[in-house]
Amino acid sequence: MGRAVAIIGTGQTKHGNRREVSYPELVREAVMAAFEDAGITPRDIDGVVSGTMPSMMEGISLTHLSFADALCQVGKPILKVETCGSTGQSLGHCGYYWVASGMADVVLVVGHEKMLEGDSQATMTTVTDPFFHKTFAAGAPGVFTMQAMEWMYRFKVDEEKARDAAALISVSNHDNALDNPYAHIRMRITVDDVKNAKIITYPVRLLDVCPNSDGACAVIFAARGKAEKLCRKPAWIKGLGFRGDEFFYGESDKSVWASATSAAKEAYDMAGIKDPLTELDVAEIYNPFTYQEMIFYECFGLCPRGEAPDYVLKGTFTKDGVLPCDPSGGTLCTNPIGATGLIRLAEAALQVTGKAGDRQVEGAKLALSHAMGGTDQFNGVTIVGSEL
Amino acid sequence: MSKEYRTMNNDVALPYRWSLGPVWTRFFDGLKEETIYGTKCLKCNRVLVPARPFCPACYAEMEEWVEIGGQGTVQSWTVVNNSYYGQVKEPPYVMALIRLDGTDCALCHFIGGIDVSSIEKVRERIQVGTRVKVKWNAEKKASIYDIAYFEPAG
Amino acid sequence: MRRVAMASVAQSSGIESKDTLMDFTFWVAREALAKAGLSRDELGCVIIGSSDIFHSGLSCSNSYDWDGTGAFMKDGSRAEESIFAFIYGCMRIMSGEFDTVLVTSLVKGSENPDNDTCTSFFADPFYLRPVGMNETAAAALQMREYMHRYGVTEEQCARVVVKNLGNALFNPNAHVRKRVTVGDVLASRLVSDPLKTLECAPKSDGVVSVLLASEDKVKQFTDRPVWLKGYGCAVDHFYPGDRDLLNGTLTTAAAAAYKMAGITDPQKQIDLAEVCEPYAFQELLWCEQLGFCGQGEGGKLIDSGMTAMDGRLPVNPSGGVLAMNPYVSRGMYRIVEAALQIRGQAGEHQVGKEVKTALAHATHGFAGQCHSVVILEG
Amino acid sequence: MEKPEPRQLKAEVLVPYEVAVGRTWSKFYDALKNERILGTKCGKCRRVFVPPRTFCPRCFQEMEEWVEVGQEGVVETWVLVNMPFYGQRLEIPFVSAEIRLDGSDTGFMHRIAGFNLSDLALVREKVKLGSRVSAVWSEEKEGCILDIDHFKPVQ
Repeated sequence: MGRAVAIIGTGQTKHGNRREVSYPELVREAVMAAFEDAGITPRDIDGVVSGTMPSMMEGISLTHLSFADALCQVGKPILKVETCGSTGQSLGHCGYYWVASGMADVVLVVGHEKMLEGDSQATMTTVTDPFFHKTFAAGAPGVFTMQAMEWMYRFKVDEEKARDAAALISVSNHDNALDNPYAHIRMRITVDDVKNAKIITYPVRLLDVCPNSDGACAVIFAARGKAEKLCRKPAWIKGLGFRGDEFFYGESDKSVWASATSAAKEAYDMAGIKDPLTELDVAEIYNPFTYQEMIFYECFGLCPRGEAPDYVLKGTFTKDGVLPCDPSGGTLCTNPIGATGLIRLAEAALQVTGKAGDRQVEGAKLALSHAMGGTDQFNGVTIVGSEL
Repeated sequence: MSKEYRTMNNDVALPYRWSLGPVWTRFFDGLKEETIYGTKCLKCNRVLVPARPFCPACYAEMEEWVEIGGQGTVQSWTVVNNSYYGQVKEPPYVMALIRLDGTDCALCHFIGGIDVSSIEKVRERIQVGTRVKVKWNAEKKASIYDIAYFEPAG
Repeated sequence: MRRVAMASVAQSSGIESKDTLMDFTFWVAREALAKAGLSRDELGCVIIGSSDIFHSGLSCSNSYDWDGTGAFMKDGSRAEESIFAFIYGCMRIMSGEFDTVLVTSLVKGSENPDNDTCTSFFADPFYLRPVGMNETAAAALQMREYMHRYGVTEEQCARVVVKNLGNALFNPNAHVRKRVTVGDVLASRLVSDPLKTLECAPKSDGVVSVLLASEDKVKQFTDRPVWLKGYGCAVDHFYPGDRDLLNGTLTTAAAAAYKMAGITDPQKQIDLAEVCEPYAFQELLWCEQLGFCGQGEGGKLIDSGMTAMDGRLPVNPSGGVLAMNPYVSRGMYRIVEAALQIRGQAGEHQVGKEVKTALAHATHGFAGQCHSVVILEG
Repeated sequence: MEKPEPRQLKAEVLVPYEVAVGRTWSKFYDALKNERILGTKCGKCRRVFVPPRTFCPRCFQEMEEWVEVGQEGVVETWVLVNMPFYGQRLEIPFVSAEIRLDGSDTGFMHRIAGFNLSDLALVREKVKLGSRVSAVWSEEKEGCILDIDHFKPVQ
């Protein structure tokens, strides 16, 4: 095993429509916040991992080149890592392995997106192949809807019950976002608002789906030995996992979703977690879409297959439930996509170090963070804890 | 299809709205008024052009604005003679790094107002160290093209 | 720190392939596994080196690349450049979490628009892009300064082409294989003065795979492992006008790699180098910054014959990037070629001298904005 | 000097690619011209893939056996797309679906049509998970995915 690795600082921009600043300025805002949080200077950094979802979103290729100045890391290695929507988790994983390998002591990890500069759904279709799928591409909501339909059919989930549970998830995420000063969408909504919102892709409605946001997130990783010196309360990386299905959507069973299930299992095994529902104190699940959040609960072993709506309706995953999920308001309220997965990790780290402000889950010691990418193809999980 | 084996065209086209931010908005507004703005770093005292929100070396905000004159020296230049998809200008044309008087970096722009029909003719007018001055476009759109090109000053 | 070894390598030719990118990738990745006798089921994880849309037409290309690289249900990731992917693979072994990692980098230049079109998308949309910045234009500006400041001649730059394309005649995978003279180079069509056509790298296809293994595991796969000894990378300022184009960050990247590898005198301790020279003069400039000769002495270096195939420090015996330029994977081609030389398996372009320590270098960005250096040892 | 309102620069970017179809997918397209749907079968896991694949991503070996699959299949999942976006290839509304063709082991993505797609109630009545659909061929064929114009519900 490699060296133990901890998160010693995080920084986020205010997420939302940030048309008043240029992309490099947005990145710098998150990086400056992370330096301030960690109490270190840019000189203390040995290397950088940086990434967006795709370059096509903003029409600028290999952004580590144009952001070298904004990251304040000229003369250092800047590795660009990307895996679609799961980019944020993949960035964190690279930061972890870099430090664990012993080749660097302190690594700055930055995820960023200015989704409102491009056309997000048109960009998503450029993930599909030109031979077979591009013609029928339905954007992200279309993919998520197909998966939800398959899941309901497979487990004979009552459509009305799923609808009620999904609406409750939306309401509780929106409520949570009101406690998060960085969140994009901050408004109080009701179950009826969700159920009466405009249909996007049947049965999915507007309030079931995340927004497009501009935003960036920076997380600083440090090796054991250095981490405790630099930071009074580091968040230790306890486990991580990443898996990908086949490229062609139709080749794997998305209702049981092997990549999500195995990625979580890999992380649990490394962290020594056997019963995640009781052992975890908080989870930051990547939830661009309400129905999909329920599939994640099942894949992550938080409830039996097909029973997520029942658990949701009992309040298992609300802020005062057995396992609070997305006290930050989640992806559903904030989605600068290349940063989103890293925001999940940053929020998990804030929770286990007691720094989450109004969104703090009391006494949280062990937290799961997650992101998903591709046309339902990739899942990445990172677990952080307050104890080494 | 241009190839002897089977291919498909896959054209990727997308629309963008790129944010200039306050500093570059002001820089381009300056061009519209025929003024080139740089910013000065109060830490390292360098003047950079185009204006920057922060100093790339010191990472500090660059809040002091400096008006730059339209004259400078050619640091390097090239006659672009090849064609590629999406090229900004019909070749041949001259691109150059120009160190404007009173600045501490080079600005990249075109050199014009000279005969570019042969490399020899360009060499007669342009060398490393040649003095050049800005030539403004009559029609301005608050973009980098408000500067039409730089031309020999002598 | 755990040691990392290259257990097996595989590479495609640089010539235009009629296969889909997915199939093209599969053949090479499978070959690397087969050479080591490792099945995909037993593989630890997969790292992909592939570009996003601007060098493939696919966003989030790890999606499309996943199957061909053998990554189904494996842990894995994708980096946007091949040496990034290679070193990330090494990190995974060094961390102790994995014993084997298959790193594959891929690109089909034949499917993409012009290199200059692709590299113009590195530029910001407000300032550099509208004035036509791309890697070729940046290199031309850099070459002019190089000749002006140090008196390096066009003939000396052309000699790099003569040497590298000459070497490529012995490399069956090379894309450009023809004998040229200094006269041919100087007479070739002007691309972006002072750069001539033959001084600019082509646009090639190329998939390259490396199986990395931990010290304990590598014995199972090969009796000739090649070890990672050093790594360094450094990125320069973005705007070319902010930089001294002749004094970039390669010096920093090389210093980091040398320090890690314990190299104090690169001229003596490095036996061979594979250097990324998409524009001929850059080989000379990079050799200076790698410490193979003094500052401004790159011209003399090529004249001395030291970097020739039979020289004291052969540079690019494979023919380099001038002979084959799969943009995204070209860095890992340098690593693989250096490793083959160490193993004595480079075939017809195997150098005469014994190679124990070799250097591989990659660069991308305007006038070498980002440099990576890897030191390998037998 | 007063601070101007920060602006945005609007532009379109077009990047052209020309991609190889390769032998496997060329053969699939050619068969479509003759109103046949072909798949490949993995010699190890015995699964049949439509569209065909040169290699099995799980077994990581070449697939050499070609099979013709049925022109009818079962709807594995579907979505009504009523959301326009830049560069969309089909006119909205359209129904995208994963269809498991008889004799194959994978979902095949295509569209379901042939009735009024603007009527949500009608769509829900006609398209159901687990229901059967059959291929409707285009009259003019070019060797592309739309040689199958759409799939229609089987009564």
